[in-house]
Amino acid sequence: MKVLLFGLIAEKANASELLVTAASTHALKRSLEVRIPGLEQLSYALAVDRVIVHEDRPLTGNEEVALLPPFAGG
Amino acid sequence: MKVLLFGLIAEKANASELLVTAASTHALKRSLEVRIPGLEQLSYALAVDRVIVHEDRPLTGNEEVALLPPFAGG
Amino acid sequence: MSDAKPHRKRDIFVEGAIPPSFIGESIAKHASQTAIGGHEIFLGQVRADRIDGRTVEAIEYTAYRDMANEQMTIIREEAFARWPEITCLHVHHSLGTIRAGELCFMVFASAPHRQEAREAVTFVTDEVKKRLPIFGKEILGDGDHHWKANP
Amino acid sequence: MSDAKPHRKRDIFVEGAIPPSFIGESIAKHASQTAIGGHEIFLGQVRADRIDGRTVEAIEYTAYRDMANEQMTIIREEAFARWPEITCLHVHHSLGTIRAGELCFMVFASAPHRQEAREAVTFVTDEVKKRLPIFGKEILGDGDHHWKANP
Repeated sequence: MKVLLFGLIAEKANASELLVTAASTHALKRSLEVRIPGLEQLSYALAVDRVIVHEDRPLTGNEEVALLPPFAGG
Repeated sequence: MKVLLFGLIAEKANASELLVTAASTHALKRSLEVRIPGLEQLSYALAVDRVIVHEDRPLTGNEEVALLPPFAGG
Repeated sequence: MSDAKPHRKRDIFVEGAIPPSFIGESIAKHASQTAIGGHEIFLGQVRADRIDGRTVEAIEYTAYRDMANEQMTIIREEAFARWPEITCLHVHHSLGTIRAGELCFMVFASAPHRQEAREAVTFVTDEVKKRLPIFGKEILGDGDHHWKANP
Repeated sequence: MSDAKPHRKRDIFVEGAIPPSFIGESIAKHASQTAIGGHEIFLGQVRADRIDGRTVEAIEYTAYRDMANEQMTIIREEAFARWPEITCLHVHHSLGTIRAGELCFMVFASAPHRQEAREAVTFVTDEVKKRLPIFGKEILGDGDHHWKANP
């Protein structure tokens, strides 16, 4: 599935999206923490279909998934 | 002394100032309540030199005195 | 910024309504002050209230101008003492006939952070309504009038 | 007023800084709404903060635009539910490079009475900062950068 990256995370990954295969949100995080250097040390949130998800949740591959570094609006 | 009148009080007195002789603020109020019809029934404040005065205070006649109906700014 | 000095004598009153473009121009003047992080603005607009079945078409404002400006200086000093981070505080009030839908009052504070600016605007707005000798004659549709009184 | 309807889909983002004249024009559009008694406006201005001895010259804003607009719709609905008297609520945020001294954020509420407008602006400002996925890259004088994070 396609994962959207923003801000500091896009900078660290040197990409604004990545293609990742994962069956759940926690599996996705583990996979991304391997692929993006320094992600594990960052404070970030995972959004599934534009809503932040904290718990582990199955993924079908059709969701819109995004990695969000700290917000800075305003 | 000259007494400045504003708003509703100026309207009731049909004047924006009155000349009154009084030795104290309470005496001034009594005198004005005789001269301005309906003043006694109104909520109003007396300002001496642009500061509201509640207590009885002697007047020399050199003060700037004003009768103030309720405020409506903003 | 001259307006950061609480002691200068100034006149808050303007003849007629405050034009919306004046607010835009006031905002634009702060672009060189790069320590500012937030502006808070309150604008009072004349409301077409219903009074005994009649509609307020305009408010005719008068003031005891010298006393109002002296009270404003005191309120300004209190605001700068309570929120010392404020960089600017601008207050204007209309005199004369202001029609429903027009602006009659502006309180505008700027500060590095939004909380100080917001609290200062709230305080100044409330105190102006309470302490400034400004009088408002509401002109009703039938030619009658009603004297406004703040709560 | 279309902006009183909380359910319409809208985009809060504008490319570049918000021009001060835009605020004046927004205010002017409310003159026909004679039930309004007060407007409260918060404006965010990019601050030339010092970071490790270097000065912030600009912030480059990006956003997860679809999610931010969806979150804004939710915040807007919450605001209209809590302050049903509000007649208008306008929110804009900049994208792209905004230099120190320029405006990047506007929250503008109108209501019959000032308290509702003020509380709504405070709520919306705070919630936008907390809940909207907007990212800010602070461009420092020496060419380096720093990623901004709201508290």
